Amino acid sequence: MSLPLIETFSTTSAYLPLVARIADVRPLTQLEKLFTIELPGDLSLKHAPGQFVELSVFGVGEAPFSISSSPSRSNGTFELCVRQAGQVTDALHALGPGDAVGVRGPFGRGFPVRRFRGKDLLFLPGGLGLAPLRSLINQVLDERSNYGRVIILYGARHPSELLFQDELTLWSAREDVEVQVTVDRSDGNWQGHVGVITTLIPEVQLYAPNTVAFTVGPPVMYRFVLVELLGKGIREGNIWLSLERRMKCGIGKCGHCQINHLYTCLDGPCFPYAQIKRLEEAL
Amino acid sequence: MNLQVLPKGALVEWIELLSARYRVIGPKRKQEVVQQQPAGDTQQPPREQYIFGELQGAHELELSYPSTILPPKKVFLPQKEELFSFKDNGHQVDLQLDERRTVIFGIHTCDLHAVLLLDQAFSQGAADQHYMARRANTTLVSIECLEPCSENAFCKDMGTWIMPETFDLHLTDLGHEYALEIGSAKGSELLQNLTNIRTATETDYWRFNQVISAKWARFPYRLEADLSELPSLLAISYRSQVWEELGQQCLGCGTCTAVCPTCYCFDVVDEVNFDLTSGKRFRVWDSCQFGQFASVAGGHDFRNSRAARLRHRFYHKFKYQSDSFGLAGCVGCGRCAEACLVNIKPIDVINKLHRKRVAVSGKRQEVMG
Amino acid sequence: MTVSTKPKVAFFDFTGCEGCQLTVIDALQTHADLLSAVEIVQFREAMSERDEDYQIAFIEGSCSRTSDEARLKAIREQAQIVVALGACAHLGGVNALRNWQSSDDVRRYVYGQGGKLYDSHKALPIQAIIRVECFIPGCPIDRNEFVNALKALLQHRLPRLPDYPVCAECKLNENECLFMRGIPCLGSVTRAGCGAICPSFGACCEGCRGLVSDPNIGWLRAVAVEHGLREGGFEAASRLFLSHELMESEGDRHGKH
Amino acid sequence: MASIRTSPAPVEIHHLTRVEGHGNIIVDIRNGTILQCDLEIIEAPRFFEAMLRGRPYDQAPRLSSRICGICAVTHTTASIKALESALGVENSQQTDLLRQLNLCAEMLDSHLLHVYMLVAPDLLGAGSIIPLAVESPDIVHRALRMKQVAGQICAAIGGRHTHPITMTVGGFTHLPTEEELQVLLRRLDAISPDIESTVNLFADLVLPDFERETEYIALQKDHGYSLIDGFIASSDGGSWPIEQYRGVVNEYQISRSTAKHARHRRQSYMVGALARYKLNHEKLNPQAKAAAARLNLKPTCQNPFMITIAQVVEIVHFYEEAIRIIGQLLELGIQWEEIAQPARQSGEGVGACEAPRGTLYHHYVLRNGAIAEANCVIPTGQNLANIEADMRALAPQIWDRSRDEITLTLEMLVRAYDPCISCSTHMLEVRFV
Ligand SMILES: Cc1cc2nc3c(=O)[nH]c(=O)nc-3n(C[C@H](O)[C@H](O)[C@H](O)COP(=O)(O)OP(=O)(O)OC[C@H]3O[C@@H](n4cnc5c(N)ncnc54)[C@H](O)[C@@H]3O)c2cc1C
Ligand code: SF4
Ligand code: SF4
Ligand code: SF4
Repeated sequence: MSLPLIETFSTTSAYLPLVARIADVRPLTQLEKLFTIELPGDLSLKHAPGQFVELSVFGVGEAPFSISSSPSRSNGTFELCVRQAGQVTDALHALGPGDAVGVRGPFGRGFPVRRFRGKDLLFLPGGLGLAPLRSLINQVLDERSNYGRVIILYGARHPSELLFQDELTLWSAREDVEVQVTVDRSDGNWQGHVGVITTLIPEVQLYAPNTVAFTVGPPVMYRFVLVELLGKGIREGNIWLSLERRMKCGIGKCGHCQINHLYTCLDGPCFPYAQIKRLEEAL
Repeated sequence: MNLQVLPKGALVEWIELLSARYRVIGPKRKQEVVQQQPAGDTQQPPREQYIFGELQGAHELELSYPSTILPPKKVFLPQKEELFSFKDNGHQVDLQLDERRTVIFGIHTCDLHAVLLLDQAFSQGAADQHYMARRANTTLVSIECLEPCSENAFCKDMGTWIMPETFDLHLTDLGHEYALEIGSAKGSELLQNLTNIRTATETDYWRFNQVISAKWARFPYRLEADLSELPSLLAISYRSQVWEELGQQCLGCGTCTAVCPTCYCFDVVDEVNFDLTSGKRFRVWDSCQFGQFASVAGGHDFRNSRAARLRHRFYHKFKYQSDSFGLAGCVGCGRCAEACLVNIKPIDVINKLHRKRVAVSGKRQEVMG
Repeated sequence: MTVSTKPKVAFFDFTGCEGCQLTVIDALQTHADLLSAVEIVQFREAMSERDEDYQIAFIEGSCSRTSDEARLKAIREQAQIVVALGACAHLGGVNALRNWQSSDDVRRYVYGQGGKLYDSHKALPIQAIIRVECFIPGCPIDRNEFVNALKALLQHRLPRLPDYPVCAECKLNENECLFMRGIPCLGSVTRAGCGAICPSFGACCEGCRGLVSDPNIGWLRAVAVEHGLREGGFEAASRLFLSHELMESEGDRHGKH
Repeated sequence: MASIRTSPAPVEIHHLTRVEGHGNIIVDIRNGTILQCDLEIIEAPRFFEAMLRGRPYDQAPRLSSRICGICAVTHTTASIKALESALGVENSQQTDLLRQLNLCAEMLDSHLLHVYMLVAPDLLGAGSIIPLAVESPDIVHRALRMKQVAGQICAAIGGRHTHPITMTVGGFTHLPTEEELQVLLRRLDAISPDIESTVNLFADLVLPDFERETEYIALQKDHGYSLIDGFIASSDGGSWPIEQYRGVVNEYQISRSTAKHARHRRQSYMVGALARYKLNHEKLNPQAKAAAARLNLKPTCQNPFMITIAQVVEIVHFYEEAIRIIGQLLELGIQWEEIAQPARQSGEGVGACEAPRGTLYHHYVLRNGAIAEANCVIPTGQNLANIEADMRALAPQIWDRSRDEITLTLEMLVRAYDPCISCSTHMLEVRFV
C-alpha cells in the first residue's frame, strides 16, 4: 500500500517538503511546460482533482500548482502544468529530468467528483485553467459511464497558447465527449472558432437543472462566463470555480490567500459560485 | 480558588531559581537611545519604552509596565525564523524545532487572550509544529492590570481585561505582595523550591477582592457599540465611506500589524549559499497592509488599494476571527493606535461606523414613523 | 540549481564616493566564498587587471557628464546584466541635490571662472541613460543585500526589492518611532531592505533607498508638520536622496496638465 | 592600465588603478629631459560646496560624509567640528573619546586596505589583491581579519562604517554599551599577532630608494598624536590655529584637473601618514615607536614611498590607541547623555581632522540654521602638487628603464600617497562674505 504524502508532514513540520524527482519535462507552449514528478519510496499523492501542491525549488522558493494529472492515472507520479511567471516558475523551467524538487500537499478542497454522478458536465477552461480541469476531465473520462454528457469549451488567447493539444484531439475524437475550442486572436493556420470563450456558450444546448459547470481561468473571464451560465439557468450551486491567490503555506496560516473570511487554500481553491458570490474579494 | 501569596522581594530569588531551569523572559526597559535634537519646536520628553526580552535578573523585570512595543507573540513566532536548512539541493534537510524551556513573565491579560487566539490559529487543521513546539515548552505568568495602560486601550470593551479561563500562573499586585493563582500544572511547576511563598489567609482574600473590585471603576468603556454587536455592525459597513477616508490617510507601513498581538501573517523566503545547492528557508513576518500581499503572478492584485487593505484588517480582527474561532481577533491592547503615525485608531473607527449606523437607523425610524 | 561556469563580473564607478565598492570589499570579510563563485575581471579600486569580457556589470555612481554616457553605453553593450550599485546609480544619490540649482551656478560657485572648463550636467541615475536590470539601493548599499542579490543573479534570477516602507523593519527591531520623540523621519515612504538601520541607531531615515511604489507623501508631510517640523523642513529632508525622484514625479504632474 | 606609446613618445598611464577615484599620469621624458609630467584628475566634479549651500546645518555632516566612502568618518567629524564651532556647541568628554575611537578605527581600516590590498601586491609581485588571495591567502585573510575588527568598532559607534549614522552635532544618537566595548576589546586583543605580523611583513619588503626634500604639514597637539583639533604645524617651522588654514593651504586651480592644488611656502607640501610621523613621532605609542625602529623609519626620512611604512607604524599606533580609548571609556563608564544643543543658529566655524591621507578642513558660514557658505579642503588636493613634484624628480632617475618598469614605479609613487581622488575633486573659489 502506498502512503499518502500529506501524512509525512504531521510528524515533522508542515513546512518541510519531501524531496521528489522530476521524471519528465514536456514543453506545451512557449511559456508552459508539463512536469512529471516522481515521489520517493512508497508514497503517493492521493489527491482529488482540483487540489494543489506546494512545489519547492530549494534555494529559490515555493509556489502552489494545481495537480494536472488525474488521480485515476497516477501511480507514484503526478503532473503539473507550469507557466513561467516569476522567480520559482523560472527556476523550475530551468530544471530537467532527474533534478530534485520539494513537494508538500495535496492541499485544499478539490472538486467533489462523486456528487456529480449522473449529471451533465460542462467544462469551461480558459488558458492555463485547463491545467486543473484536465485532472477532473480525465478522471471523469476514466469512469465515463457514471456521468451524463461531457462538454468541453476551451478558450485560449492565441492558437500557440493552446495547452494539451494532443489530448484535445483525443477528446474530440471520442463520441461521448463534445469539444469546442476557440481563440481570441487567430493566426493564418487556425481553422477553428475565433472569439472569446463566452461566445461558445449560447450555442450549446443544455438541460440546465441537470448540468454542473466547471470554469477555471483569469478573474476577468469569470465575470463574463458567470453571466452566460446563470443566463442559461444553471444553478449557482452547480457552477464550480477554482480561484488563484498568492499562497505561502497552503495550510491556512500565512494569511495571503484570504478572500474575506475564507482561506483559498483550505476552503478552496475549488468553490461553488453560491459560496463566494457575496464575497467582495472573490472575483 | 487556590490563592498563594508571594512577597515582592521574593521575585529576586524566584527568577534566580527559574533561570537555572528556564529561559526567563519578561517586560523590561528598552535600552535608552540618546535624545536627538528635534527638528521642530516641540520638544517631547523621551518616554519610557518596554519590550519583552530575556532577563538577566529580577532587577530588569518591570512588572508595572504600561505596554510593550511588540507583543509576546514574537517569542512564539519570531520576526525571522528558520524553518529548515537544506544541503545537496534538498536531498538533505535539517529541521530543528525550538524546544527551549521558557517562562514569560508579566503578560497582560489582553496579550494572554491573544496568545490563546494564536494557539487556535496554529493548532487548527494542520498544526504548525514550529509554533506548537515553542508554545508547549513555554509557561506564561500573567499579571492583572489594575489600571488601563493607555488611553488607546479598550480591553474592557473587548472583554480581555480579565483573565481568560486558561492560564498557567497569574499575579495580582497587592502592594507589597503578589497574589498568585495557579491555573495549570505547568504553572505550579514554576513554584518548585520557592521558599518564600505561603497560602493566602482570610485577610489576603479580602485584600485581593478589594483590589480586583477597585479595578472595575478605573477602566472606562470606550466603544459605543457592544462587543456582541461588532460582527453585525461590520456586516453592514463594508461599503462605508469611512474606509476610503482612512485609506487616504494610511501610510501602508504595516506598523499596526507588526505590533498587533493577534496578527500572524507571514512570508516564506529562501536564502541560498554561494554553492547554490545549500541554504535555508525562513519564515518572516508579513503584513496584509503591504501592496504586494495579495497580488498574484500576472499582476492581478485582489486588494489593490490602501482602503481595501485597511478594511480587510478591521474585518479580520472584528468579524472573521470571531466568526471562525469564537474569539475576538482584536484584544483591545491599543498598540496599533499608539503606534500609528496618522492616528488610525480602532476605537475611533468602530465608533464612527456605529454613529453612522445609529444616524441611518434613526432616519429610517423617522421615515417609518 | 547549478551553474556551469563562474560568471565574470566587473565593477565600474562614476560620480560617487566609492563607498559602495568599499562595502563590496568589506563583504569579503564575512563572505570570502564569494570569490569562489564569481570571477572578478575589473575592479579599479582594488585591482589593476582588466578584462573587457564580463557578463555582470555592477555600476556605482551617478551619470553627471556627457563623457560618462558613452562609457555607460559601452558597458551596457557588453554586459548581459547591469546592476545599479547604490543610491548614486539608483537615484542619482546626493549628487542630484545640485539639480535644483542651475549647472552654471553650481560650476561657478565651486570652480569660479574656471568652472566653464568642466564637463558636467545634472546628476542622473544610470537608468536615465541605459537599461538596468537590477538595483541594489542604499547609501551605502547593505552588505547582505548585495550578497543576496549576487546569489540571485548566480541563480539566473533577478533579486526583488521589498515594496513596503522602512517603518515595517523599524517595528521588527522594536524601535520607538522617532516621531514620538519629535524627530521627523522618512521611513514611512522609503523602500525597506536596510533593516531600518538609521532609526535603529537613533537617527531619522533619510530616504537613501528611494520611495516605495505608492508613497503617501502628502500625509507624511502633514504628520511631520504636526510633530513640529518647520515650514519647508520636510522638503529639505526629502531632497537629500530623493531629489531626482521628486523632480521626476513633479515633472509628471506638470506634464499631465 | 598603462598604455605606452613607442619611445620617444610620452608615457601615459590612463585609468590609474588601486587608488580611490579616477586619475591619469602623463609623463613625457625625452633623453632625460622632462617635457611634461602631470597627474591628471579626470574624476567627475562633485560640487559638494554648492550642494551644501542652503542645506539645514544638521544635513551637512550627512552630506559631506558622501564626499568619500573610505574616510566618511573623518569627513563627518570635520563637518561636525566646524558646525559646533559655528554654533557654540560644547561637547562632553565621552563624545570626544567616541569620536577619536571612531577615527582610529577608520584610520586602521583605511591604512589596512591601502597597505595590504593596494600596495602589498606591488611589493610582493602579485598583480593585485585577487591573485594575491590565490598565492598567499593567509596574508589576505589576515588583512580581512584586522579590517573586520576595525569595521566592527565603526559599526558599534557609528552604526556602520561607511557613512556613520549616529554622529551628530552635539554628540551621538546612539551609544555603544559597555558590553559591546568589552567585546571589541577582546577582538582587538585577538588580532594582536596579526598587527605584529604586519610589521614583520613590511620590514622584509624593499621599497624604491628615492628622496626629495619638501615641506610636511600636519595637525599637532601639545599632548598626544593629534587626530582632531590642535593647530597646524609645518616641518619648515611655524604653527597656526586651524581657523587660519587658508593661509596655509593656498589652494589654486589648474586646468587639467578637477581637483584643486595647494602650496604653502614651497612649491608644494605633503600631508598624511609620513607628515604626521615626522611632526609627531615622539608622541607615538610605545609599540608603534618600536615598529618604526624595526621598519627603519626615521624622522629625517624624505622618501615618499615610505608613506606606506609610516602607515604601517600608524596601524600599530592607532591599534594601541583604540585599546587605550576603549579602556578609558570603560573606566569612565558609558553615560547616557543628552545631545548638546547649539547656543546660536548663525556663525562661522572651521573643523579640522587628520584623515588617513592627511589634514582635512571643513569651513562653514551659517545663517539661521542653514549653510550659507561652505569650503572643504581635502588631503589629496593638498598632496597633488607634491606628487607631481615627486614625479618630476623621479622620472629622470628612471627614464632609462623599461617602459613597464617606469610605469610601475610611477604608479607605485602615486599609489604610495593613497590618493583619494573623489574626495579631492572639489573646488576652491571661496567667496566668504
Ligand atoms: C491554488 C493555485 C493553483 C495554481 N495552479 C497553477 C498551475 O497549475 N500552473 C501554473 O502555472 N500556475 C498555477 N498557479 C499560479 C502559481 O502559483 C504562480 O504562477 C506562482 O506562484 C508564481 O510563482 P513565482 O515564484 O514563479 O512568481 P513570483 O516571482 O512570486 O511572482 C509572482 C507575482 O509576484 C508579484 N510580483 C512581481 N514583481 C514583484 C515585486 N517586485 N515585488 C513583489 N511582488 C512582485 C506579482 O504579482 C507577480 O506576478 C496556481 C496558484 C494557486 C493559488
Ligand atoms: S550611493 Fe552613497 S555610498 Fe554609494 S557611491 Fe553613492 S554616495 Fe557613495
Ligand atoms: S522611526 Fe521612522 S521608520 Fe521607524 S516607525 Fe517611525 S517613521 Fe517609521
Ligand atoms: S533607514 Fe533610510 S536612510 Fe537609513 S539606510 Fe535605511 S533607507 Fe537609508
